[in-house]
Amino acid sequence: MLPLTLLVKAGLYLIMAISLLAAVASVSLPNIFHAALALALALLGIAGIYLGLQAEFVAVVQVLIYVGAVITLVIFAIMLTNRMADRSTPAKNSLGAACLAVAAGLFSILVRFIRSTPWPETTSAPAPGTSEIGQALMGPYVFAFEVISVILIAVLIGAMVIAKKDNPGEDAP
Amino acid sequence: MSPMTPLIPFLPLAAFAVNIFFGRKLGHKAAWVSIGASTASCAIALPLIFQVAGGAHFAASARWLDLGGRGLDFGYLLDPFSATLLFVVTIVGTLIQIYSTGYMHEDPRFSRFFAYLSLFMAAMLTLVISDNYILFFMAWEIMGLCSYLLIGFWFEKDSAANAARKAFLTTRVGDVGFFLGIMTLFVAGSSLRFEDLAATVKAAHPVLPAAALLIFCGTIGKSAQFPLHVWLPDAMEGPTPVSALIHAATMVAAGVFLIVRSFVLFEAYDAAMNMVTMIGAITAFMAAFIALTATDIKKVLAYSTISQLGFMVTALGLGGLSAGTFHLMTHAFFKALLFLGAGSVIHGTGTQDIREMGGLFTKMKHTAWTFLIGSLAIAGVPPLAGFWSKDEILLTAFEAGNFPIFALLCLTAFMTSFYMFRLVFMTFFGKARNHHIHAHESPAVMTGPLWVLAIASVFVGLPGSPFFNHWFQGFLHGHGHHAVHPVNWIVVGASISAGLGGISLAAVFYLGQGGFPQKVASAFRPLYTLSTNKFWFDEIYAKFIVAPFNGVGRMLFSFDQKVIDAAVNRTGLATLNTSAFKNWFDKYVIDGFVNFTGHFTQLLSALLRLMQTGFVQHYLFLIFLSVLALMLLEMRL
Amino acid sequence: MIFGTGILQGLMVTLKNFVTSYFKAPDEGGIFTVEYPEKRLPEKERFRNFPFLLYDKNPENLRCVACDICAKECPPKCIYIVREFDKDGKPLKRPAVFDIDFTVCMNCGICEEACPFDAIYMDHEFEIASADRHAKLLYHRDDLLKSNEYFHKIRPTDASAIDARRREAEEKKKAAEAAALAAQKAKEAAAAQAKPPEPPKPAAGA
Amino acid sequence: MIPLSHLLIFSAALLVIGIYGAVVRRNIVGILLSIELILNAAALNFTAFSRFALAGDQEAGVIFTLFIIAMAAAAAAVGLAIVIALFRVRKTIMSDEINLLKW
Amino acid sequence: METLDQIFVLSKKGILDFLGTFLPEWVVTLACVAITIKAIAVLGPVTMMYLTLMERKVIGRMQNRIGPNRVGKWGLLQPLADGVKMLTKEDIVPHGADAVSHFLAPILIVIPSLLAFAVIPFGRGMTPVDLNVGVLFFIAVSSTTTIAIFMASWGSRNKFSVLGGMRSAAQMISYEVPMVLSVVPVILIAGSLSTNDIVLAQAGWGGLKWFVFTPWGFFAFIIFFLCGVAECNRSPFDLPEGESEIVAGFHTEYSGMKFALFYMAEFMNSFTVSGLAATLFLGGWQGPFLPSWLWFFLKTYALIFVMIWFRGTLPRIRVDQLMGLAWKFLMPLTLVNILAAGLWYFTEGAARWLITASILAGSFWLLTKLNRGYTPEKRVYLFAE
Repeated sequence: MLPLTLLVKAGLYLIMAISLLAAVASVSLPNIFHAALALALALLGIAGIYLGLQAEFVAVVQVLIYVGAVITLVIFAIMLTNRMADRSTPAKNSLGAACLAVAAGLFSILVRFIRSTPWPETTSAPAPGTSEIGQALMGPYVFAFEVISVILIAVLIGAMVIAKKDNPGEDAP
Repeated sequence: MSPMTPLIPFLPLAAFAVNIFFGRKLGHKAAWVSIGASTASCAIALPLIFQVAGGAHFAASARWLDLGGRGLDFGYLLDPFSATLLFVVTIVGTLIQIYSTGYMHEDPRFSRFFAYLSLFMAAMLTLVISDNYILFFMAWEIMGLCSYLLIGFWFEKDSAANAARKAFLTTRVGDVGFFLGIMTLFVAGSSLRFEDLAATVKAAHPVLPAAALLIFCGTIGKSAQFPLHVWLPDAMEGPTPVSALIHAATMVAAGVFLIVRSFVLFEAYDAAMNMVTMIGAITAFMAAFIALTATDIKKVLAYSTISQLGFMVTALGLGGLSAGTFHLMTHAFFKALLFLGAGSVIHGTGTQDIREMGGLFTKMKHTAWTFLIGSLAIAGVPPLAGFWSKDEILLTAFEAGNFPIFALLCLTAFMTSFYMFRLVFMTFFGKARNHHIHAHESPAVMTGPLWVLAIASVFVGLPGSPFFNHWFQGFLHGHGHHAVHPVNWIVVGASISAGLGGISLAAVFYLGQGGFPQKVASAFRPLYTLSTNKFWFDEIYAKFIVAPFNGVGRMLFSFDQKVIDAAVNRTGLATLNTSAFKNWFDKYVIDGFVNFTGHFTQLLSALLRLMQTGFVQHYLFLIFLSVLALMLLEMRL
Repeated sequence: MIFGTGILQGLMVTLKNFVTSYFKAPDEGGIFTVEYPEKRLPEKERFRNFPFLLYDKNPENLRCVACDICAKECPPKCIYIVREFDKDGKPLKRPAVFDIDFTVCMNCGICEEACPFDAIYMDHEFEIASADRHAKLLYHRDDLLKSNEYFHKIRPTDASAIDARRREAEEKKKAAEAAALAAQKAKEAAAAQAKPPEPPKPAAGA
Repeated sequence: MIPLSHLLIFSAALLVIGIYGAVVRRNIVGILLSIELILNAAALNFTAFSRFALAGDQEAGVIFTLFIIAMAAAAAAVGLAIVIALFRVRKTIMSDEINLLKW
Repeated sequence: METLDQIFVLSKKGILDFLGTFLPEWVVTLACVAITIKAIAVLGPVTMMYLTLMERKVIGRMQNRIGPNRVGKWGLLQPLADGVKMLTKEDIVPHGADAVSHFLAPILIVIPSLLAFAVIPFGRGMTPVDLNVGVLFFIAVSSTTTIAIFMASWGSRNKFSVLGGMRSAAQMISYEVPMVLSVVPVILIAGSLSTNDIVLAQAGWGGLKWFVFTPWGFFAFIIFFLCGVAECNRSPFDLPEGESEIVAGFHTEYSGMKFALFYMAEFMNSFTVSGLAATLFLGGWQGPFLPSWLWFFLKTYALIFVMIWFRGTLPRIRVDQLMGLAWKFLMPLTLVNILAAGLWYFTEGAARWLITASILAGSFWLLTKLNRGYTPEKRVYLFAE
């Protein structure tokens, strides 16, 4: 079975590479629409990695929520706010180089830390299936679950109010 | 105790108030208001006078002011002296007010004239019935004010205004002396009441003679005696009824009345008595001498008043209290008559210069006749009042054994009758010298009072004459203890000869054709010029008193200007400079420092401000930068 | 009624229609589509397509006499007629050239009505599509000729009515000719008798 | 299975790219995208750790990832609502043009 | 019967054993995977082709006309003809269009629909990939189509297509919610997310155990099916391609093979949705006599027939009605349905039926009352009379 696991590992690394590329693309593409799509690809990649970690439920939820809802929302926003023919404006502002340096510095430090600490090599017992997650969600984490639902409702209403068309008082300057 | 007495002065005062405030509205009716008031007070006074004549004696006083331990009481005193004067003042005052309704008819300030007259009447009556020196002095001052107002009634004319001021100032000089006298009396004796005067004199305080003399200064000022007489001739600038009322009958008499009231004080000290006599004699002779050459009708009468007052003062100085008062009463009547007659002549002819008049006898019958009676009275022709009172004075002089004074008085009497008849002959007899004048008789309202006064000056002398065996003198001295002395024919003869002599000389001079006046004038040229120039008193005073006084004033003014103002200005300047410096210091040094701190913080904040660029991403970048820095720091440690 | 029952009724209608379409005869609600090339619908008689020229018995004696009325009347002007001349230039009552441009013709049938000689009628044939628009669809005289029998076949009622009318006219004409002939003879006879009438009078005054 | 360190490096890389994107991008929607990326990087770590954790309940990491995903969705929703409102008012969503809030 | 039923499974095993004889182990597993993929890759397009034909025939029949019968015996070769036509058609890319998204859109729309096949149990033991999160996987995959639609509409730089794209995205999102919630009662009762277990849960009694015969199951089935139809942008909910309004919605600018892909995706979606509906509510491949996969296909095609039937009869509904139906009618109904399923789970016998039926009927009646038809107030014409 060795080749299969090798295949899977190669696949995972491939997926990682792809999602990194997609991430870089989503950050650097001038056209915001393509950036969103690149992000979608990156997120799918991450979902793939979740699958790699045998966390199917999370992967599927990731796909469902992120790619299904959040990216759709982003694209909606892009469509509402972006002038279709608008290509001219530069995508990046003046902080390019400096930020790159900072980012690289940060990355190198993180990598040093990661490299230096001894991480457990093997994955632990069988991955938690959906039922275990459901049990835990309804068990010890039920309070967090309720809070999250309240927050989501609040966000739902808040977003609608903010984005509503005729907001009294807030007209063009 | 008659409660009505205070009303006597109060009614004219009320009239004064009414006239002053409602004068414009009343217009000519103002006259009736003041005449009504004076007749009312006269009606009140007459029964009281009769009671006093019957021996009654009214006095009442009320505490007015508390001065430390000693209080000041005001009240009224009705004794024979005040009764006589009350009698004179009320009657003469009312007649003159009736007369002036005619005289002042066209004057625009008609109501104000009568207001001043009423005020004067009120003051005179208060003086007459007052029982102490302070109230007396207050009335005295108000009279001074009224004389100023009335003399300067036509204040448009500069001469009237100057005359009013001159009158007021000269009388003020006298008043100062009078006031000092009152004060010394107050020092000497605690009470200022006339009745207590005898007690204070008895206490013989060393300062009393000085007090007497000082009080006599008041008389000199007010009754226009020798040194301070210059204001009376100029006072003729006022309307003639004023001169009649104030400068003939009443106000000038006040000075004499003062001596009468404080006779006890004067009697006690011979020096005072001699002083009084001397001043009186000199005034009488000097005034008469000037009157000889006076050409203005009112000036002649003014000088005659001065000389008659001199007569009264001399009488008082010689101890003739009753003689002085008797002459005061009689003189008030015929002098008022003469002045009103003169006023009627002026009213009729329009001029005051007797050289332009003449031959008015036929044109102004009533005035002429009354004027003649008045002249006869003053000259001392026997049946008339003048003779009796002057005779009394000569008698006292004779009995006092002071012959030089007696001779001087007789000469003055002679001169009086001379210049009076000179006046009469030049105005009424002979030919009209100025044909422009169309003299016309004055209306009835003026000639009426003239005739009343004429009659009075005929009969007022009788009570003091031997026929009534000197009832008036007895009345004054309170009957009983007064000795009736026999008629002294020498004095009578001297006085009659003086009077008739003067008349006949005047007739010779002015009725005859001899041109005698001019001859005598040229013969006695120096005397003549002396007389016409009124002894140059005005010039002397102007030179020796007014000028130096002004000089001193100017000197003081310049001193004030140069020294004091200079000092003040210099201090002002000094403070200005010091504040300028302080301002500079404050602005540049202290503010400088404050501004510096402000400026410095602004500079500093300008630097820090750069951080707040407003770009969200700059802040984000800053966060990550700091994270990186922290991590680096962490690693280093 | 409950929400949605309206929709169910609608659905039932279509379902019934779907099912019945297999069983019902075409006109009672079944499928009535005629699959055209294989099965055709009988043509209606008064259907008219492009015109055709009529000839009796053989193509030579066509009824058209090239009188050009139909060309004038044709609104889109798609008819072009040239008269035929015999050898020595004498015009004949036959069109040499009779072209109809089918791309222009709007088969309005005005030429049929205008033609006094019953020469031109509207045809039923519609399958004339061709690849070449210009050449193929410009029909010449010979292409247009069709026999009377064909006319009878496609438009029986009209054709018989027209033939009856023509036969009547024929007989009437024959009778007329006969009469004319008789009249002609009578007149010659009459003329022969009354030869010598007087000469014509001179012209009347101006 | 791939070693945990590789996963962590991968998520670190994602984080750094996200940071770079958030700071550098001019379009606000772009910034929101980068923020999504950062959140995902963190979520990935959680599952990774939960899978390689030797002891403790396995589900904690996974559940936390779910919560992060939920929160990220909420944040994105509000962020985009604001962006839309901003665009309606300012007609631009370039972050450097919205700089009123300065000294 | 057994062999007939398992014919496919056995054939596959036969092939694998054959390969196994000479190939290494891991190659065999790969082959197994490859075979399944091959099956799906074939099944997908073929179903799509014959669904197009079926649709045109059925709608024809409903409108009293025959439908395509020229190509092949009863028009059977028509799909091939369409296919050929699609291939030959010129493939136009609008000027200034976003080439990347224009090109990627059709691909990205087909992939999810193909992925959806992985989870559907075609027969006993014939579920291509038996994930234990099967249903959730299906829903996740169907939600990703939104992005493809956005790419298609945005990529073709055409106002109509953007409008269509926006509308379809909105429709899909708003119908995804009730669809997901309507599946929850099934999972609640079946106790597992994997499609196979759900089908097994409905076994017994010759079909009476199907969930559709339970009150909540019936409502859930109707809601799921309606949402499924909306999800595929079909029939009454085909607003995005509303020919009358916005030409052809987001695939206006597509022609040729790209357009064919869109069509394929749509039909495959409808197939998978009907398949899932069948598995979840109609007992999947459970059936008395016929082989399991036949039952499955029968049920699925029945549902597809219903979909076409909808297309034949119902008019296109307005956008606000579309949204209103989703948010104001289906959503609350599914929530009540979950409540009812919960109650069903905890109660027994007659009480179970009574409670759930009454709750659901009551809520249905109440919702219809609340959702009175929205009659827009009379339009006020500013300038016209």
